[in-house]
Amino acid sequence: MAIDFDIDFILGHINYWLFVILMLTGLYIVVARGNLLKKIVGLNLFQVAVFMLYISMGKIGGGTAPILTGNPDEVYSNPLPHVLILTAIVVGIATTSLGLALIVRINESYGTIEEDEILELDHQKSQSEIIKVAKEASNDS
Amino acid sequence: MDHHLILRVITKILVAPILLYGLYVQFHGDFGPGGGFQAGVIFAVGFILYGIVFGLRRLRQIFPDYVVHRLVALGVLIYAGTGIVNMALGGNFLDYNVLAEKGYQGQHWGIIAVELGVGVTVFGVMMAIFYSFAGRPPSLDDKEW
Amino acid sequence: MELVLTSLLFFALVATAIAIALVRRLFAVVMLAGVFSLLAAMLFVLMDAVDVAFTEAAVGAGISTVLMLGTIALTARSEKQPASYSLVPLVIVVLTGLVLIYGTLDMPNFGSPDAPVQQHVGPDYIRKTPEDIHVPNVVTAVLASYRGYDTLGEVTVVFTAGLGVILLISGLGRRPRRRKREED
Amino acid sequence: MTPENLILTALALPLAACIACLIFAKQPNLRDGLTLLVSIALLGTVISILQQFQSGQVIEASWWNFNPGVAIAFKIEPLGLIFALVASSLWIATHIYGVGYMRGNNEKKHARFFACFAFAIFATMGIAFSANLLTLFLFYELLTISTYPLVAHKETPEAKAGGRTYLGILMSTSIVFLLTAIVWTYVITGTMDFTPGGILTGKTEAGFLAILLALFAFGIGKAALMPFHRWLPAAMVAPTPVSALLHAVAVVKAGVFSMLKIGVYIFGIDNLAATGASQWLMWLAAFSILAASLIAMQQDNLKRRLAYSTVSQLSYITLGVALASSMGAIGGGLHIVTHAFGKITLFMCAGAIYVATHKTEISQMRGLGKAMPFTFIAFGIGALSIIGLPPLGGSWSKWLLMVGAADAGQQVMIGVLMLSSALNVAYLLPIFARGFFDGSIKSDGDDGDDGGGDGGGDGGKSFRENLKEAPILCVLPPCLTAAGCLVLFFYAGKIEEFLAPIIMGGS
Amino acid sequence: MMSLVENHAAILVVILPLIAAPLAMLFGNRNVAFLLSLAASAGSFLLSIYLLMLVKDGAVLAYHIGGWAPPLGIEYRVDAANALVLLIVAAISLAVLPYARTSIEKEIAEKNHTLFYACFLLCFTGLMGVTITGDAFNVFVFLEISSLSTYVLVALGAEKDRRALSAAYDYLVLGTIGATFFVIGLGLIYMATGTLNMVDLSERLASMEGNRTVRSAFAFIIIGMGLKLAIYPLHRWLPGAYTYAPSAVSAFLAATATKVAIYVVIRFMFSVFSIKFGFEQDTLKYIFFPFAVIAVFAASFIAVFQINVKRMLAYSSVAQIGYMLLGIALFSATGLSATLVHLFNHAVTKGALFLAIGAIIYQIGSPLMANMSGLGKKMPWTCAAIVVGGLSLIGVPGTVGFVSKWVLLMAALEAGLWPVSLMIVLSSLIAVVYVWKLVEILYLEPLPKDSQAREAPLSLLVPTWCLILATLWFGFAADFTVHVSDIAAQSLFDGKFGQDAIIMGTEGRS
Repeated sequence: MAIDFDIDFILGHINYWLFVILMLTGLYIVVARGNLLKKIVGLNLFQVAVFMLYISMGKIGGGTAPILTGNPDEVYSNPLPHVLILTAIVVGIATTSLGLALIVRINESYGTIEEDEILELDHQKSQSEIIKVAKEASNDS
Repeated sequence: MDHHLILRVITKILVAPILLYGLYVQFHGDFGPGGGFQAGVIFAVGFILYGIVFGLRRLRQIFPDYVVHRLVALGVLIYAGTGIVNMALGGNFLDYNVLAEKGYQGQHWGIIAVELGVGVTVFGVMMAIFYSFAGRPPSLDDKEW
Repeated sequence: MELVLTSLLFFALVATAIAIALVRRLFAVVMLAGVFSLLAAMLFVLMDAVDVAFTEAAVGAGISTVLMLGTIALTARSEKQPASYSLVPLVIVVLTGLVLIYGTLDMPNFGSPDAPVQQHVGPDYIRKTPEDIHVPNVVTAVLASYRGYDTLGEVTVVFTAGLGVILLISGLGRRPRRRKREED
Repeated sequence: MTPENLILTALALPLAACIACLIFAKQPNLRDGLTLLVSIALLGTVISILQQFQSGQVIEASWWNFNPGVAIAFKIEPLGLIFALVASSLWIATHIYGVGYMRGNNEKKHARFFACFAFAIFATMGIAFSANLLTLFLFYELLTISTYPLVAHKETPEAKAGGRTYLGILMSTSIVFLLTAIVWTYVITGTMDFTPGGILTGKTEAGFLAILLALFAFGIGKAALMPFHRWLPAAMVAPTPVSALLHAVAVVKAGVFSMLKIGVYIFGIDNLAATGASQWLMWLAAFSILAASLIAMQQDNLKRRLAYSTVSQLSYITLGVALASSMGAIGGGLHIVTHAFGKITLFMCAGAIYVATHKTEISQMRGLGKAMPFTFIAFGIGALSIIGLPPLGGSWSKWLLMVGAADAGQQVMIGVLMLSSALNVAYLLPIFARGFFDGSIKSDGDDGDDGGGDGGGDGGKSFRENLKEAPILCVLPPCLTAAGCLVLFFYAGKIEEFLAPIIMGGS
Repeated sequence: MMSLVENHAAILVVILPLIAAPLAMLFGNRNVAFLLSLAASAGSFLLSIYLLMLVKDGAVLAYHIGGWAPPLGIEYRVDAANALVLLIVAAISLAVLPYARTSIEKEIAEKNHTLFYACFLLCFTGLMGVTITGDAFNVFVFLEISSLSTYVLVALGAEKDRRALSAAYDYLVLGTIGATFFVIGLGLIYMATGTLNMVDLSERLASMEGNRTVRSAFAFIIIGMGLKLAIYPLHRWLPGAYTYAPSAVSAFLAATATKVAIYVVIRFMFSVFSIKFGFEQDTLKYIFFPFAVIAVFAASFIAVFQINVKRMLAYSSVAQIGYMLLGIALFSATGLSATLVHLFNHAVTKGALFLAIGAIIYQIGSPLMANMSGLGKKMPWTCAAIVVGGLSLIGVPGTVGFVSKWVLLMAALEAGLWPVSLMIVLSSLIAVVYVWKLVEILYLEPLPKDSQAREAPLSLLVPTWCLILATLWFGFAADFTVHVSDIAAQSLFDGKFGQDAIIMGTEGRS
């Protein structure tokens, strides 16, 4: 399917592309940043950008919010994406609060909230387990 | 924050309107924007503000932990219970039409009930989370900010 | 006018997002995140989603900012310099972006009334709400009745999160009298 | 008893023995006595099945539906019945022997040992009576698993290594080749039932048939076809009753029996003959026969030598299938019986020698025959039967195999069989001969006392007194089985007649 | 009362645990919480059996929630495929709960027990809700219920090992990314069609093969769910989560969570998107297939080198997921049936294994293999359970593992894919290695002299053995599971989800 990259198409799609940029920024923060809190911020960013994409689907040019006014000629935007996103926002904040609670606990037991350092500490613990096992094996024989 | 007299006075003035606004949002959701979720948040914000200014201890006296935690559960039960009542009255789960003679009246009752459930749970959860976080010993001082 | 406003908002959003990625001071990050949510809420208003805007402002700029500040108070103030940079995240992000852009190519124009979304289901809600439910706010009607079950799920999610936070960092509250008896 | 119940009984008895062994782990006499009773009862059950079968009844049973049209099913047919008879009768001998060996040798964990033993017999019965490939496979795997603890019984590093090789080879061949072959057969034919005349006839072309046969032949690792024979010598770390069980009764015989059954009832002898799909297998079997014999000659460890001998002898039976002639198949069936009796005698003797003297190497056994005459005479009889000399059972099966080879027009195979017999003579008879004719024991200079079956190995006054026969429970069984070899010579004709129907029907 | 249950069975199966969770919290007493959870699980279990009996011969049930007919409202839709998954989840929950009552005593502080049960129930609710729903967005909502509760449940392992926290956090981040991808995918198909109901979606999508938005949506949904179900390169969170979670949680998750995710993938691939789509077949061929094979081999191989038994089992789970994907990738009704059979069989086996290992950890306090030497003598029943479960992982006949392998092999051979069948059998050899490593340690290593180990209490043994007996029973009497899977696979393959359904309860207003 060929697409005319005319001005209409670009103006009609540029908003999507901008949402994509926002999403990607969020996603990048999540995967590339080592600070646990910042990852959560990144997740929020990512999700909010997705919410924007949803809301933009429901928009009708020249329409108004779907609160009925009684005027029969009024054009309303589609309420369904709004409902979905209301749910999604709540799910998002639920995840965020849980993630933050985990961060607090991690900080208490590891003393850091940097991914690298936590990985290192975990790795040390695994190594010490292996060494312990090896020692026991040599004691046996 | 005992020494911030202005804060304390303003908070006392503010809390009541915040709670009122919360109630408005809770029960006016059918007509304008808002609903149980937003109302629960606003309600919680009112109390949290009170807690921040007057201390967690005083807030906990008004709303002990166990009450807050029970509220969290209660909201979900109100919501799901509405559905169960609908089933008992012969409808499907969450079919509010059976709640009253006319379908739309039933819908009204149903929506009010479930929005209440949402509000109660959200309020409870917000308070519970606030309690949990505020109850932990901080690793940073006020001054370090 | 709307177009100008929207463009400005977009510009601000992108700038904020990039700033969040770059800033290392967590306090600033959280504040910027709050700003981002506020800007997003404004955008939602422009796109007729007033309920969503209301919620996003309350949640994004309000609750999550407060929670994150609380977390910072309990943990650390700034992000450390990472030991090494890897190309993997960039590759993942670029790939995701390509698939997304590819997906946008067949999307209907923004605001187009001919879009499938505006033909099916959505308009039915607007048409039927007055007779079925008699409330003016269609979003509430859909949220609490037509798709009320999703909302029950949503409340359950909130419940789960609350329960999880209690479990992880405080523990279930008990009635004081009983606690005393247990201590004896 | 209804026929269905008979099959059920034959399966349930060893299983019950297994459970009883675990329950009465702490009361050795009760446990071993009970197991003996069960083993006798099992033989009785199998014999009554035989009687019913000979009176012309169709005896079958099926329980769980596994897949539409496929069930865990059992059916009595001559080949399986013979196998079941051999296994159940030799179980009695092995059990008695095992009790003597384990006690005389102060091995540990008797309960686990006898429980696994009984379970292995249960699996063997299942294989013998299986009515389709699925059931066969089920019990085949159960047999592997239940014998693993027996192989690794001593729990020493060598035992564990041996157990690993054992399990590794048997498990991997069965999973990789056998399972694939079975599923493939099912996909091609839509059935898995053993049917006289074969189910693959006309279903697929010769090339595929050869591949399928290869999958089966290598998949049944228990048949120890080279190059998948390594588990057998590796399993020699096991206590000797286990070796006897593995190499004479249950495991290897289950392998070749499955081979025979699949050749006869899945491929169909006529089908194999017509397509020539088994040509390559015949050559491989011939190679196995000779190569294993040659390796056996180089082994100084008695049990290892016997193990390689087994590898060689098993290929006789595979050869019987691969010859694709009716006489070959029947000869193979008969060889299962005769070799079982012969080889179990040899192993029990090896064990008796070990219990009495703790010697494992052949070079150390010079002149032992004078100390243990009963053991060595039994050994001699077993060896002669394996070699195939009349008047012992082994002669008939070898004869039939040669006839089969002639029928199939494979004169070379006759030569192979004869050469192999010569090799048998070369590696088996010297052991026997040295025991009696090769002077006295070097290390002591003394000549041995005469045999007498009192409770031996008590580490008494002098070294000379230790050189007596092993405990009676260790000596009696090999004598019995040696006698069995003799008896078989006279009953071989009956067995042959009995087996004859297996190659009819299909064509 | 009876008619109430019959009419509303489809919704009650989810609502029972959903209501029991807040009730448990409301009462705030751990015994009450336990009884409530048990009652809810038992109720759901019975109801899911009832549902399965209704649909096992190919019928489809629908339930219009809120009295609104789809696509306006949300509907529940039950066919053989999801009824089977419902049964798995409910059965495992019922088996794990009594076990958990004892096992958490040593793993979780007593004050948290009530909330543990509530959280467990929520996880259960979420999984059931995801499985039974016929609405695409509702999948997301219930998926998040189960995910959030899972993060908490995993983090509860922190009292024994702090690595549970970082594992839970990793899972949270990756899980949320997955969920967000899924939401993006949903948004894209919603944009293309304007509806969220699965049946409606499939009707509208059927003619949209060339649409790039739809293709992109497909990619996002598959990757999003792929993260949740730990498709090979996306499996990073799984070993940590399964290893450090409390024993009962590991067992429950290993037996159910990934199974449900696989089900969702199947449902979207076969019922929502049309399998006639070229891009979907390409995905199966070029992405699912190679990654499934890599998963089977690489994960099994890694499992061999683990010193922590739970981690070993976790990697084995990744490998087993590979088998399930392989079944899907074979692109035939038999292959799909193999996947569904394996869903059931692996759930039973892995559940039993994790429970048995949990019983050992309960007694000796360590999940390391080195500390388990010689336990076969001290804990004969527990170790016997491990042996049987291990045999089932290998695929020895007489166990459910064999049934799965059988059907999968048959599918591969029917498709004429020789190399695939060879890979399937070869890979199970690696399972022999890691299972036998454990068996040797349990039985053939000497018991340490100072060992205090005793046989696990009955409350741990009985649930374990219930699952082990199921492993054996369905290994012999496989025709039930195979029959249901065949029906389910065939109807999935023919796209029958949208056929006229029997309406439970009252019919919704449209």
